Amino acid sequence: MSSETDRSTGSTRVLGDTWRSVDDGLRSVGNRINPVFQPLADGYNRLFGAYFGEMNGLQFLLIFGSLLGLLTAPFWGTFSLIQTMTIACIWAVFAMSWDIQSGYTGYISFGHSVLSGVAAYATAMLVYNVDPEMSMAITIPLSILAALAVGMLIALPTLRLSGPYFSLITFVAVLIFYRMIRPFSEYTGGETGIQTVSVFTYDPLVRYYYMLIPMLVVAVALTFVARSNIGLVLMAIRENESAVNAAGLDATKFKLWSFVLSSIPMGIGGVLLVHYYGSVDPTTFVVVDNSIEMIAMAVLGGMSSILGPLGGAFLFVMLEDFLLEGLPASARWTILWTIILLVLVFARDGLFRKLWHALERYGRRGETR
Amino acid sequence: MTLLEIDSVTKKFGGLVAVDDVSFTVDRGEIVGLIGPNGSGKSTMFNCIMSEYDVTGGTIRFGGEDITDYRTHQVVNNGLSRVSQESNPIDALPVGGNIKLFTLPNSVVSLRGGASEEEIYQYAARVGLESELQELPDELPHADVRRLEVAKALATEPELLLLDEPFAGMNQQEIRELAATFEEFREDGITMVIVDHNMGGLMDLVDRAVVLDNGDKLMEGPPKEVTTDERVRKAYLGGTEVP
Amino acid sequence: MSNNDNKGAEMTNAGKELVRRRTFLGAAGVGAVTTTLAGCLGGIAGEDDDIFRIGHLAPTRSQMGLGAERSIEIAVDEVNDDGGILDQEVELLSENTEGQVDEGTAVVESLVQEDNVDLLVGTFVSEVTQGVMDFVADRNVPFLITGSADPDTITEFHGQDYEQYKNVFRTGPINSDLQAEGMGQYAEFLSDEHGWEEFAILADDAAWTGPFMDRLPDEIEERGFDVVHTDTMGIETDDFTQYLDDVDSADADAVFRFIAHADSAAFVSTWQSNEYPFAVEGINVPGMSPAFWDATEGACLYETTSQSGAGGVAELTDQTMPFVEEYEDRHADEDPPSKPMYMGFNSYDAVHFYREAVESAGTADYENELDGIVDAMLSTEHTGAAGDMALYDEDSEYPNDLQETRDEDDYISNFPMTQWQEGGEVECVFPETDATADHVAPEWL
Amino acid sequence: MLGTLLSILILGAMISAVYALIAIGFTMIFGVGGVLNLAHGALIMLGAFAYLGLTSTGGMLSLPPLVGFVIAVAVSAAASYAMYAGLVQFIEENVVITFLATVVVALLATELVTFWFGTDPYQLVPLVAGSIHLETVGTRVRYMELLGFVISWIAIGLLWYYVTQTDEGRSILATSMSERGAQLTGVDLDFVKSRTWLIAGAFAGIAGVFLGSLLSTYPEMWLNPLAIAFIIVVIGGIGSIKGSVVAAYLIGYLETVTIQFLGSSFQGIFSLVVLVVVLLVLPQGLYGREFVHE
Repeated sequence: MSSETDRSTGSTRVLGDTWRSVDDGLRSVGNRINPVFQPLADGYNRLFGAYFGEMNGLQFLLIFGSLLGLLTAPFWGTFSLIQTMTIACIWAVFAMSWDIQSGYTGYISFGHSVLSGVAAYATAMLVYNVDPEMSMAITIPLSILAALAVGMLIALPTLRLSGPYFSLITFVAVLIFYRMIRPFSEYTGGETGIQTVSVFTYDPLVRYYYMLIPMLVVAVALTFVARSNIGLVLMAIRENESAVNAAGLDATKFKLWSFVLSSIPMGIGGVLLVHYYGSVDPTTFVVVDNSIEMIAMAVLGGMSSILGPLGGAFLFVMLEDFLLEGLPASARWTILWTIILLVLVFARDGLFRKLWHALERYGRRGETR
Repeated sequence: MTLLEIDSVTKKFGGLVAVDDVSFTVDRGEIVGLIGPNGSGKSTMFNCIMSEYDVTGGTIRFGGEDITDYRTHQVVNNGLSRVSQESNPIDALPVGGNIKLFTLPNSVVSLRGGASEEEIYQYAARVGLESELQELPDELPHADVRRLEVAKALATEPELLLLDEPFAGMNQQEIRELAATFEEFREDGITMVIVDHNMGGLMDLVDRAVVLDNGDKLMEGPPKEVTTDERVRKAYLGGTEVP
Repeated sequence: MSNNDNKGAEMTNAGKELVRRRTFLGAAGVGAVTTTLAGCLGGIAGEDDDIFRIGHLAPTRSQMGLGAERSIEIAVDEVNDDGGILDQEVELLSENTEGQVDEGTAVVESLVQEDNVDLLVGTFVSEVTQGVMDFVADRNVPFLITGSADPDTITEFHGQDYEQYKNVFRTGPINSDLQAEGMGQYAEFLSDEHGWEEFAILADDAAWTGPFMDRLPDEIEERGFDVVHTDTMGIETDDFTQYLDDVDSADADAVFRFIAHADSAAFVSTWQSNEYPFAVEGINVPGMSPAFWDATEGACLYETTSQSGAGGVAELTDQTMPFVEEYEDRHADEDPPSKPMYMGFNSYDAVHFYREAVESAGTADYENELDGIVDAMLSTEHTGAAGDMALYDEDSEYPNDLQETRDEDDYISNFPMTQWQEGGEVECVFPETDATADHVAPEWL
Repeated sequence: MLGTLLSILILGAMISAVYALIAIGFTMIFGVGGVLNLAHGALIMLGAFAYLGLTSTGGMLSLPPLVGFVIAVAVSAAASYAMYAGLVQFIEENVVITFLATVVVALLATELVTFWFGTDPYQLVPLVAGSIHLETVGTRVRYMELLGFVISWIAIGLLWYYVTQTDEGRSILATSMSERGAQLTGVDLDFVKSRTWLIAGAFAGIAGVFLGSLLSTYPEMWLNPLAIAFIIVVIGGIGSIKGSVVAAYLIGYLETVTIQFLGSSFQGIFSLVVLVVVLLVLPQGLYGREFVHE
């Protein structure tokens, strides 16, 4: 350990120089690419800038390049990449939904897997207990509504609690939900769950788009909200809740609203997940690990930025199921958690926010601006 | 015409009585000083008016309306705003954004409401911050941060402004400028209550002063009367502060 | 002490490389795009080369799963040494399900759709098994269950729609309904041996123990003994004193406990250090591990569990010992388990069983000749390492499920009982035809 | 019936003392630093596995249990201190980040232990073997349980003496009342925090060895105790040592009674419901204001 530290201090200067030359190199590349896309970015900014924020050419390239990549993935990706990305889409929905509530308001919820779990269980239990032939046109809205209702049930009593208590009680909400599944196994299927839910499709190509499209819709909708006054107020609640009240804004109402904004897409994600697997069970859908993974994804990408958690989710799932796939499970998770810890300590704004700001820097012309 | 009426307000913390049966009124257009030594209950009184604390007893009326049980944001939307002792801007937002937050409508579906850039410029201009709109709060000098607090309060379009130690930490020059700003506010029709434990500078500005000591109202009257009053002198001398 | 690194993983990855390099549309896509329009994805097997691929599914972080993975490697090597399956070389793709539905589903999909496996073997946890059933049934890939014993896996699927699930078989272990009957017979044996007549039952509050809770009391009582106490133990339970006190106050001679979660070590150590005056019998999944003696510091002395393969200590058939010895040779100095464990026996047997079946059917082309394969499966009789194997047919109560074997006393013999005895030895104690030692009552009784 | 009640009383008393130990460590760290330390659970596991590695008869060292116990406690205490000195003190100004970092550390530790020891459970060599059969009550008490009870109470007693009777300890208490106030009166905050993390770690180590012996030892063994510690701490009032002890017994008995009378499938639910009720009616917990002076 110590020798490593010595070496790193000894080489700090060298590293600094290397970094500076890399930085310069990137800047010159950025300066060359940025103008190419700047006209497109300008066009975008004129049309949508007011609603989603403005961007420079490089940022435009990142966003629309990624979008293009996502939409065309089946034409260039391998099978397992697509499979991984399909799952990543669902997790991205969760991470973004978590973010609009916890990331923005700073009230860290450990209970979001309850919301997706409730939606999934609502679908499965309707099919299992009420009518096996019930149409998705009925089960899907009802399930999202169930997530919303439970979201309110959690939010109403807890949001007046201060931060740590809020986190603890949302954590407890997961435990309660998890532990209630067993005593009521007649309806919930107990720990083996319910397998009678239909899947959207087994065709991996079609299924990919089934997950991708709702994810993009959620991303656009939440970005739109986050870039509006609502996002501003939610962020202000995190920074200084009493200032929000002093501004004549009902912080409690806004916190509650953030739960609404979060519960609905969580419900959508839960429905996607249940029709992905065609089954529910407590370990896949409810356990607190799921909530923690959502948080990890948001942290990785950058909390309170919506698109950060989206990127974080893809990075996280990609690392877990694709890039580190060959490693034994505990080594894989060790690496993943180490990365998350490093991001928390050294890049707490998240990797994608860092990237975003870097693109902004590299897009600028030399020292002149 | 009475704008704010404090009627027998009492606030206890456990066994400690911070404000004890205090009554006074503020008329429309007035500037009232709320003075007293440290710990005399001035800030507690402000907190009670703004509903940061629930009162233990008594009533607070504003424009004839009983606002005692209102929550903070309701009090604000009723036309009361407060500049608190500590500056607490949101560091992630520039000055303009900090002001904008205070102009937003209290509605969860209003996505694009709030003041226009022009209006925000105006609020900033009234306290002399118009050229710092893009700055982040932690890059500003102390006096500008205090000005930002005033601009924020102003942005809620208050009828009555509660100013808690607005001059704290400022030099003479800055105090004079800020006092002039307050005079302008008065001309714009804003009523003000100013808390300060330092009587000196305040007395030129206020029409009337209410003196608190140890949670009790000691007296009220025009500045000249207050500064010469024996009880007031004793309260200050008995405490740690000298006027 | 890591139990993760092993040759199997390397082999698996090398095998996969071949297929994985193709892009998504290249591998599944041409089929996918065209058949998307038709609304269902047709098969993509059969297009491939001369390699017979087997996908194995197990939670390989646990000893049970690792033992199974090592065991099927042995089976595949043996088959390859003997000319492969239908003259095709066999390649094993071993995947870790983590015992979780999400992992299980993901690996099954890529095995079927990307790697085009010709056979699936494994799954230990019932949720995982049932979670992948619909997909596997949809794709018609033959699937041999070797780990989970829940009868619902057959009755709730094949029982409802045989045609849909006919490609799914369980070649081991016998399902828990049958295991419950075997346990009743074991009670009779205990009574003969020690004169015990009053039994208690404690079970995990979990689906897999359902058949025991439902059937075992009747099995015991119709043999003329008493069930003096039954209770379920919460899955969150970690302190067993109360449960054991209750058994004690009911004056039971022995308790049948059915326990699979990690805290079973605490159960046995509480029992042993308090010297409760009754024997501990039944099923203890962690107790099947050869390392359980060390892990419990010997507290498991006298406890029993039933398991396919009898822990590899008894010569159940002439296949048993060669397999166990091969396993021990290969993994002598490696991480536990030092013996195959029950899923290992079943996964090993599954490969040989399937080979025998398809060779008699003359085809492994499940795309076009599934019925032929199913018929061959149902008529195959095979001597495996864990016992003689044959499957129930379509019209029986448990279609496609492994039949129990019975000895001359009519005792079910392919789910034998083992006991931890003095010095940390595992001995097979029941049925007597296979026993390697007498059942020993705790010395404090 | 009387026997059942007595056995509930006895069994509940034993294990609750150990849970109190966990809760106290958790609550002290929150008290002095405002840190919700979710890695506290990992220290329990660490204590148990350190003891396992040092004393297991099949292991390399096979130290005498008592020696192993002392070293295991020291290891937990050191790890706890390292957590503070190596990580928490650099990020503690941001509550959310710290909170999340401790979660990640806990998960990381679990994976590392899994990597070395696997997921299967171990049983520890008991410090003292054997048990007492209380025939009239109809239960048995293992000497280990008795020892756990005694040692836990000794530890709690020593802590109580330390924070109320010694200057050093009083500075911890003062800090948990008001960090600013303590600083003004010349308390060395860094010292106080290091000391608190050390004590909390040692307590977790003790609890780990006893839980690992009485229950079982596996990488995720800390999840339930931590959840119980949460409940205890919230009911007792975050930051209150007295609250933790009282709530530990409350929850301990509640759990025992639930299993006895409602059956095991409701285990763990009833205490959660009580927790929710307490939070809604009494958000500060039973003794939450003990240290708070308005």
